[in-house]
Amino acid sequence: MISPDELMTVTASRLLADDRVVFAGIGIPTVACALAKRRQAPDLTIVLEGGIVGLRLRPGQLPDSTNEMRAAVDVDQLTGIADVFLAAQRGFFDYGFLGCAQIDKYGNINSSVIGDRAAPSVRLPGTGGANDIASLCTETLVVTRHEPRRFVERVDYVTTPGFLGGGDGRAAAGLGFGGISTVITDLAVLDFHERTKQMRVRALQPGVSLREVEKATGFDLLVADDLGTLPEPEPAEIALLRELHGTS
Amino acid sequence: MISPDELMTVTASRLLADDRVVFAGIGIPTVACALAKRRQAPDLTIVLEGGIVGLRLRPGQLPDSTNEMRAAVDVDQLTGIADVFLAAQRGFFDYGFLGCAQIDKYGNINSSVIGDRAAPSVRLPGTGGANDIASLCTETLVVTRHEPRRFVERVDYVTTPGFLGGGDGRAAAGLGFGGISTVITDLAVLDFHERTKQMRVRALQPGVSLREVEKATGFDLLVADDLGTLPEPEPAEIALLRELHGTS
Amino acid sequence: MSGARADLEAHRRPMRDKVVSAASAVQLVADGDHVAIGGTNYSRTPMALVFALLRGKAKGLTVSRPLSCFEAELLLVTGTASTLMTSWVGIGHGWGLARVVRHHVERGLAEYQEWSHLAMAMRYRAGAMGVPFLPTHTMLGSDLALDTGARTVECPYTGTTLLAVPALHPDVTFVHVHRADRYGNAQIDGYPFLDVDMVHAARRVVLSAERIVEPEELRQAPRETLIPHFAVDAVVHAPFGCYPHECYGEYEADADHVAEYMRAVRGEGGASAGELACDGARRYVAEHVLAHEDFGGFVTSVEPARRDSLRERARELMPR
Amino acid sequence: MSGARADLEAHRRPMRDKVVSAASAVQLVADGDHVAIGGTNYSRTPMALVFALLRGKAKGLTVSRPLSCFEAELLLVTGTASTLMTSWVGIGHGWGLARVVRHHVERGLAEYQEWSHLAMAMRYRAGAMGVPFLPTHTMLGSDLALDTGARTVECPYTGTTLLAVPALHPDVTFVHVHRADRYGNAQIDGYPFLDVDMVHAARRVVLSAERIVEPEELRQAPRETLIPHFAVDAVVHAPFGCYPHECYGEYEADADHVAEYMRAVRGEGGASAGELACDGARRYVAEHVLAHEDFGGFVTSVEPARRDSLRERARELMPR
Repeated sequence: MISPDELMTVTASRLLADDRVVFAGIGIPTVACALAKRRQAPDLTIVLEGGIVGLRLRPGQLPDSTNEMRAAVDVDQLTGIADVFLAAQRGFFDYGFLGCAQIDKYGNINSSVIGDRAAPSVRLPGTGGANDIASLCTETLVVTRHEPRRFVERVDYVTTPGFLGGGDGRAAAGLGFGGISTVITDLAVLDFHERTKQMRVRALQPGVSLREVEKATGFDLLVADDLGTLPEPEPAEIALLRELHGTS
Repeated sequence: MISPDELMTVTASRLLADDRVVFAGIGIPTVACALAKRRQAPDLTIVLEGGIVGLRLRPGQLPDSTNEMRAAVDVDQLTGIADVFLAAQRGFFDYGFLGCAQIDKYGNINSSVIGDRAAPSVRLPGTGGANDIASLCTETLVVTRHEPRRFVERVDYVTTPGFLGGGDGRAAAGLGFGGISTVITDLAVLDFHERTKQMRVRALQPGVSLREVEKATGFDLLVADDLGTLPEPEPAEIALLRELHGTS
Repeated sequence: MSGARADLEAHRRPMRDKVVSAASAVQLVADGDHVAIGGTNYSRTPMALVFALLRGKAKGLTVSRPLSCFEAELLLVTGTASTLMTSWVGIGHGWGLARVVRHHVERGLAEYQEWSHLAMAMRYRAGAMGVPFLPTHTMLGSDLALDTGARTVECPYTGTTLLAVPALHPDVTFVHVHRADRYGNAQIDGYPFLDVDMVHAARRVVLSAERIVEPEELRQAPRETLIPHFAVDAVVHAPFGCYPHECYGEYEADADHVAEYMRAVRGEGGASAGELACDGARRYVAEHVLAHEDFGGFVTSVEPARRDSLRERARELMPR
Repeated sequence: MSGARADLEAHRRPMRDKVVSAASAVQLVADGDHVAIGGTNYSRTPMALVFALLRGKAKGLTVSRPLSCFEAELLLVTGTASTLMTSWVGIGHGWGLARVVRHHVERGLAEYQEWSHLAMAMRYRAGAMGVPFLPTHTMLGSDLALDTGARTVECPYTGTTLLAVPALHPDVTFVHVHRADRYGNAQIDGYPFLDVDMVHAARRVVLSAERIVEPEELRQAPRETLIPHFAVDAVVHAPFGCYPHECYGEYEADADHVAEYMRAVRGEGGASAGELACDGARRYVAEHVLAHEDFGGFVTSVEPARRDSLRERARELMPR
């Protein structure tokens, strides 16, 4: 039985090309990168915000934080927090790769506040480096469970800029590069319309209908003309994933 | 026989109080600091622009550059060039300490060009970190031979700001702190008038007359009301100095 | 001249023996001060100093930390802090949301100032560099920029709009280091985090150190000395000084201890859940902070075998 | 998007074997390019790469270096460079003025752009940080500010006027390192100078290295790795690669060799002194650069005993 998280992880890992540099958040993003390195992208370089360049995950010893000792074993470089973010700002990193609590139709992410910002109904953990990663990397991937409470018309709070109000909203705000390119969920892979920057379903997870995706989304989705279906995860991918987690 | 350079070095070294941090240029400034550490200022911390904090000169092994290996032996910290200058900018350093080729009545220093800047008659080595040291340290000492060609009404080129046009010229240019406090020569010690910032003779080297100082200066000097005479260098100071140079 | 520079020019910290107790060091903190806490999340947190602060008198502090962990909860629940400035707060990624922080922020009992991680870094760096702001391409267009009141600046050469991150000068910075001499020269192994900028930016600096060593030992590897004595006011000897958090190469975080804290704050039951969480955090402070005379007492209360195993795990990870 | 960022996004440098000869590496330099040279004065100068550049075809370069030494003279006299950007140029403090540079600048044969040392540092750093400028309190009010055309910027919070140092993005940066792997991950011992910023700011980067080591060796001390592979285009194996300059912990500068250069350029006699100096520098290039097939040939031409003694002096200075 493949779990939704496993499905998303495998789907995401396949989108990472070899030879690139990815600035990854902890959790599914990091594990998807590690899986990609064991498959099509052996020379993918993983960067963590704690100051790691060239992360090498060891099966069963996954770090819980981008800043801890376990993440620093057998890496290419161990440098400062500012250094890795400034390298992103310079333009060295192909991919940002994030999870999220809430995302809207223009790819804006909320990791801060549910409800009224002055008197929040839930105070979430906050941006960490997510705002910076999505502001500064060449493109940013987002992975998250597909639920109506997560996919909303307009996020309660723009912690991390996607395309802001859509169109050229990003450039207008002074964000002269980057943007959210792809959202990976347990139901689909989505991207953004070239001009309007509205979220669009590109491909469905195996056995998932468009109707199911639409029902799990709190706003009207665009649908790609050539809407496809994603291939099933291979047993080898699932096996590697479970080995990484130390649960195989 | 005490040489003019030895005389200046001893005079300068006596002006350095204990427990301070001094950002020193190579040559007489560095040696004067090392001498001060062996006398009244054992806990003086010497900073060099190459990235050294806590220089400890070894007799007979004086470095020729602020950036070389010899300067890095037995130091407190070896860091980057930017780091030491930024620490100066933050305000950590009590003294800057420089030599100079040409200085004017407002303490501006020329290390760049003699003659017309577009077609110089002599292209000098340039500022190095001198501009930064005199812009950023809490106060800056200058040591130089007292000759009319060095002490000019107006330097050909302001490489390093003293008090610019005098008065509050420094603040007007955006230099909100620091300034040249003292000029040490083989003929005298000089400072600057509190308000006009014109150079003023404070004390004469032993056996030197005010007339001699004035003759060696290419502009009209102010004279302190309580013009004093400096004490002779002590034999112990000269001996230490020669030991440092490896010539004792 | 900026106030922070004027303060520094009037406050020199020469080569003196600066070794004091944590209780004495935290007296540098006055009510309402801004205290910056080094490390991030559960890594190299200067916990011995935080515990001394909890034991001390200062109240109503603004506490800044790049990524915050349960120390933020203890500071809030005791009234030691009333404002958090951070990019993130959680009890480790595996341990769940910060319930006490949630309660304080959601009820308006504390102020929460959220900057992005890079913006936090640039705030300390601007302070460390002695400039009033630094330009950056981050945080633009987001609600973080709106809520923090961050302003923009135009490049005088290209006309590009950048976010101007304002310099931060903490009143007091706490940092835990691996090795310090009595003058405050200090070396950090592994992740440097934002600690060096945080030290240079601050008005007063307290270091806790796993080991106090002779100055000559540090001078054997001067490039590893990241903090110079002239930036440091006080040095506190604090072996195991990040516990229950980790110290790179020395010991791993004690997940069991933090899980115990998480159980204590896991008050269930609707409206009162936040209050129950606060009660749990207060019990934690009573039991693990106030019940001991000092941090050494707290460390000693942890079974030696458990401490040994945390050290051993760190040694296994770091072959050198 | 800035041109330098667009260039970088279109020019990725993955983990490939990047080890090439110096002759091949300097083909990255085109006529009129801006080449930044690492190290300062006579310390850790990437001389093997400079010599390869002198042997190559590129002409009319702008060469930037924080503090420059006699390599600037060789670059000017051969027409390789026509503009120097630096804070200082001299042949070591003990060795006198740079006569060939003087001749070129005084006669209007070369352009000289003088920035303060910190301004040079901030120019590379702004480039490395990906921002178009950085604010600083230095160079204000001086003729350096006037002649460089440096502009000011006002802090949007305090109203303070600061000098805005414009970002510098060298077309090619040359840096000499102690250890590099074949991918371009690299470690530097001792003074880091401005090299790391110079590398991150540049469009193309060539490293020369005393030693090419296995990636696994560098990974044993990842905090010492100051340059990551993704910033590097080419790696050149160049033992003794700074000679006659010094390489920290490896060998001291060869004062006798530099004195020989100084004798060659010490043309006396009024108006023709500059021309005589240039003739001397040309003879130096003919004898020490062009007469050898590569830098290895030059190094081999130095008596082994002399090289050994330079190494020994370095070892004596650095006990570890």
